[in-house]
Amino acid sequence: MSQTHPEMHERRILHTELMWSFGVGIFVAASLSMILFTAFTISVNPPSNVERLDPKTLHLSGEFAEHNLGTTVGSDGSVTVRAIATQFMFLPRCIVVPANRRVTLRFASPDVIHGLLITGTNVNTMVVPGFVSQVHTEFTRAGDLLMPCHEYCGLGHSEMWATVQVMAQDEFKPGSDGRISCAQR
Amino acid sequence: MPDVTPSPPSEPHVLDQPWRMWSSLAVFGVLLSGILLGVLVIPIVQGRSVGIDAYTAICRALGILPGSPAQPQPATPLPGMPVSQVAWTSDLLQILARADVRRGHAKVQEVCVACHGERGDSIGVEFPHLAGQSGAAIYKQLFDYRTGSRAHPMMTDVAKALDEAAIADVAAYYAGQPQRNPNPVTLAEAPPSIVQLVELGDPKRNIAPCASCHRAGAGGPIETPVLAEQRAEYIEQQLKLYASGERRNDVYARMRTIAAQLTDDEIRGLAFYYRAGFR
Amino acid sequence: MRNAERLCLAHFWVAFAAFLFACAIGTWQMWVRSPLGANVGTPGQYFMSVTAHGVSMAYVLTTFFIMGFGYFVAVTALDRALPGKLWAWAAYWVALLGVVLTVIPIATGQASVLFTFYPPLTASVWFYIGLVLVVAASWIWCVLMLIAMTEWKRENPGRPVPLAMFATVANAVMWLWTTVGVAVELIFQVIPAALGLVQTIDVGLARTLFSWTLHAIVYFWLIPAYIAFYTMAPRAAGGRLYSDTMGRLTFILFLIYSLPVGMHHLLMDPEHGNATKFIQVLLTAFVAVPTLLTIFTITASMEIAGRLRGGRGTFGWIAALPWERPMVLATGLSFVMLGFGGFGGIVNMGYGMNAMVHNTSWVTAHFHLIFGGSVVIMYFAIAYAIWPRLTGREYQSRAPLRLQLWLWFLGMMIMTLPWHWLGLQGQWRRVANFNYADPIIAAWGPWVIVSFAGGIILLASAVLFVGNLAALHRGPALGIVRPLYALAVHPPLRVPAALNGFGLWNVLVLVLMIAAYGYPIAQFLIDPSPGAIVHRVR
Amino acid sequence: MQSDTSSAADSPFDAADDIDETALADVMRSVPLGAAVLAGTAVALLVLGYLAVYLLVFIPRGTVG
Repeated sequence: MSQTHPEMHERRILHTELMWSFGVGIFVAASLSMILFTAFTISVNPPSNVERLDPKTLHLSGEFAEHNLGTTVGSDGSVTVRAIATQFMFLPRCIVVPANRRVTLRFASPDVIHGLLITGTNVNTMVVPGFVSQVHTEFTRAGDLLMPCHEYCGLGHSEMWATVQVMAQDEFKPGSDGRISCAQR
Repeated sequence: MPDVTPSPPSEPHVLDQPWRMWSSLAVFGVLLSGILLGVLVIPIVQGRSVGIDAYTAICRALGILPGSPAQPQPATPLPGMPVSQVAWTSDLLQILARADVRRGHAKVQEVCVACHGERGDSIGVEFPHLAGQSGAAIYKQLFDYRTGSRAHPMMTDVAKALDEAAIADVAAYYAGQPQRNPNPVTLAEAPPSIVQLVELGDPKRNIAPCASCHRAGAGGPIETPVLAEQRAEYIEQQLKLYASGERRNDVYARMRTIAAQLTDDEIRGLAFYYRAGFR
Repeated sequence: MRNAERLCLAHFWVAFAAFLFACAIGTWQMWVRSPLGANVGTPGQYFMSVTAHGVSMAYVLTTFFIMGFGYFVAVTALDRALPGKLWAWAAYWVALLGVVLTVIPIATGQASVLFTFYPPLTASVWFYIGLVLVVAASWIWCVLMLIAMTEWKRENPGRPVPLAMFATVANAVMWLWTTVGVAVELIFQVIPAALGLVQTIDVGLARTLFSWTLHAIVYFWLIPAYIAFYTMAPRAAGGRLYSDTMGRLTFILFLIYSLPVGMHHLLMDPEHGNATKFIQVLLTAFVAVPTLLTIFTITASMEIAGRLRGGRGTFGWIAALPWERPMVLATGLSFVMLGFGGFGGIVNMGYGMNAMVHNTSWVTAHFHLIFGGSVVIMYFAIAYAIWPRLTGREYQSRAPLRLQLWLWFLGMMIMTLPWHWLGLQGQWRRVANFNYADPIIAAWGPWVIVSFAGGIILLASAVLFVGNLAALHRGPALGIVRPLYALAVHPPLRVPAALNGFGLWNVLVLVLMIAAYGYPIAQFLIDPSPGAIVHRVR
Repeated sequence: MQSDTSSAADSPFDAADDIDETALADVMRSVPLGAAVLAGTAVALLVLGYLAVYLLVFIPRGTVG
């Protein structure tokens, strides 16, 4: 082989590759440790709530019957939003939520796969028929946000969106039955 | 030119031993740390910060129990009256698929022919055409009349007199009838704003294109009726009933939401568009 | 080339025809969703176009290019005739039939379910049967690659398999592993639904099975680009491959870590808990390792070439590289796009951070940069490098080739960089027409037009690419044939069996798949989730 | 068709190139430094970018889970 003894070369190459692999290890550790750090300290998870619900009888009389939809404030002050993602609209079309307060949003689909995100927030989930999708979040700023369906659900997918009204604490006044709907603007 | 003759290889398995050992160790190590963190450490740590015990947190993380390992689960509200009792299940769709058209034809002659006609061309302006209508659509409306989800001075009693099999047979019979298929008025006659509403919908008002559900094979909801060649007066009347909320047997208020946002001339334009037989 | 030229050319021309068609409709889509094309085209046309763009780019361009390139490597790297050439032609015609069967339903609007089929939306059964035929044909290709390598190893006991062939067989083994997911989903769930044998479909299981294929398929597309990085770029730049061992290790790491990670496409799905999602996110972090090894090893190889050509100082070698050669230019541009696309990828896989970008234009930017950018530009470079061997003709001038590569790079950057910004704003995917009256969406309008401009440049580049190849068929006769594959600084004399075959690695993949996908799939077999009514698209 | 093997002695894979060994040997003395610096800065930028987006864009958008 080459005049200078090859062993020196070959081992040196593997040595540099090993050093580089060590650097790659730091890269992997950095990305994973940030994930673990926020998972431990502020419980950052992807929204995962494995709760099965038959999409075919969703509209009959359970949690997601038509009159149960919308924002309700429980006796313990917990805010829960229930909405349906169906072919080509969300029901309710306008969802009202309080700012700077823990909110639980629950979605279900009676027909095909949908998905949703609320612009500018970390609310993002798929809505799969057969399951209830649940997202816990806190809205940091008041204002109107857009909640489009971001998963292809048929020819009307582009027109499927809802509005989210984030109300300041003082405006957010639920009725006697704990229910509240969007302010007409 | 260095000759690259292969020198005699040392026994391969000796050379291979470290590779086999180290790679398996590395892969299992990575896998084990993933399982340990994902299944045990993260759920327990997250659960403790919110007062969820370790067992529940782990079950929630594995998907055995509903809920997030890091958040309390909300209470479910009380049940109530549905807007329609029809639930499309595979055995219901089997019933519709295997409905007996001959029995349906007999029942039609006995009950429906007076208003809807033998082949589904209705005799009066206030009765809808049923020729070539989707079987599922007819089934759902008859079922809703029977359960009172939809009310009509005559249809409620007619539907109550039919049992479920008869409803399926009648639906299958009319679905099999060919539509009158007059030559559709050319698109030029339909005002462009109406054609756009049918083809593109109106993203501003959150209105999906009519065709995205009502065109055959669009993949929309199962009970979507065929509108082509329907009576204009009937379409107009039903859209107005939806808009006022008087008719409310559309599951999840799909039509009530859309109809409430249509202007009167849009409703009239759509009615004439579909009467002309456009798909 | 032991008369395998027609076989390779046949595959490449189908691949690049589908590519050109898909580029054209991709640009049309960019126009229709921009403010310039508001209210142009109906949703039916738009989603038909999105399905055709996806199927052409993801299933036709890739599968045909990879099969053709595999045959080329098997013949030239092993320097022996292709075993079972009749089988290869049979596979070609089966795959072509599959493409025709898939395209007809798409063109007649009976398959607007996009290339990732969203059950319970169900297309015409021919759409799925066509895709199954394409996959079945690619299985024949995998077997031929395995046979070629085993026969060569029997004829050359103890000698290391040439790196190009080793990588091609790694790709074939990975492809056999990963197509199990989509094959099971199509054959047992979607095709029965399309035939009307069943009225409901278990959507949770369908999405999990598809995710099994969804990640390794993108590495199936990516490996030919890496074969070019490792075995062609160093030679083209006038240098040597820095380390052959690292090359083998990279392709083994791809085989191991691209399979048990598919569920990072389901991070926002309600059918799996956090535990299985975290396990697959941790394994996904390791799928970045081979790419990071590659950028070092190939940059080092380029440094060797640059210094041999007189480059001085820490970065002097960069300027000294022969950038006028297409393979070298493509490698450089590909690495730049790999950097941006890779950044998009590590944000996607950030466990909870996926909630910020899932199904937004950020994801579209990621896979256009990685696949559409760094992989497809290497497809161009590979085509330019081997076309003279296939046609026996030489380029008159390499300027149009370089222009085409630059146009593709610029077009891709202009199209995808705005998408990152729009993705963070919440611009969601697959929208036929945006409601530009909404203030939030109106702010996106100008950026969508910028992306559209990028799309036009890409279309121009695609047309120029096919033109360059067609022109070469009439070029002057080929003079001397320069060797194609790179030599390593230390050509491996003997290599441990682990780095010369896939027995050990298949065992490790089996263990990883059971650990990563065992429970997620078993939960649906033990207790199926409530079925969703099939919605047929006709 | 043009035979691909320029010389019969070895397969095309090991076809020699016109790099002379001594030039290669002294180039190899300083080779991976440039690559390590270039690739190293690229990876460092990636990691810093990832951490920046995680902390400055993702976290302020509110909790998720």
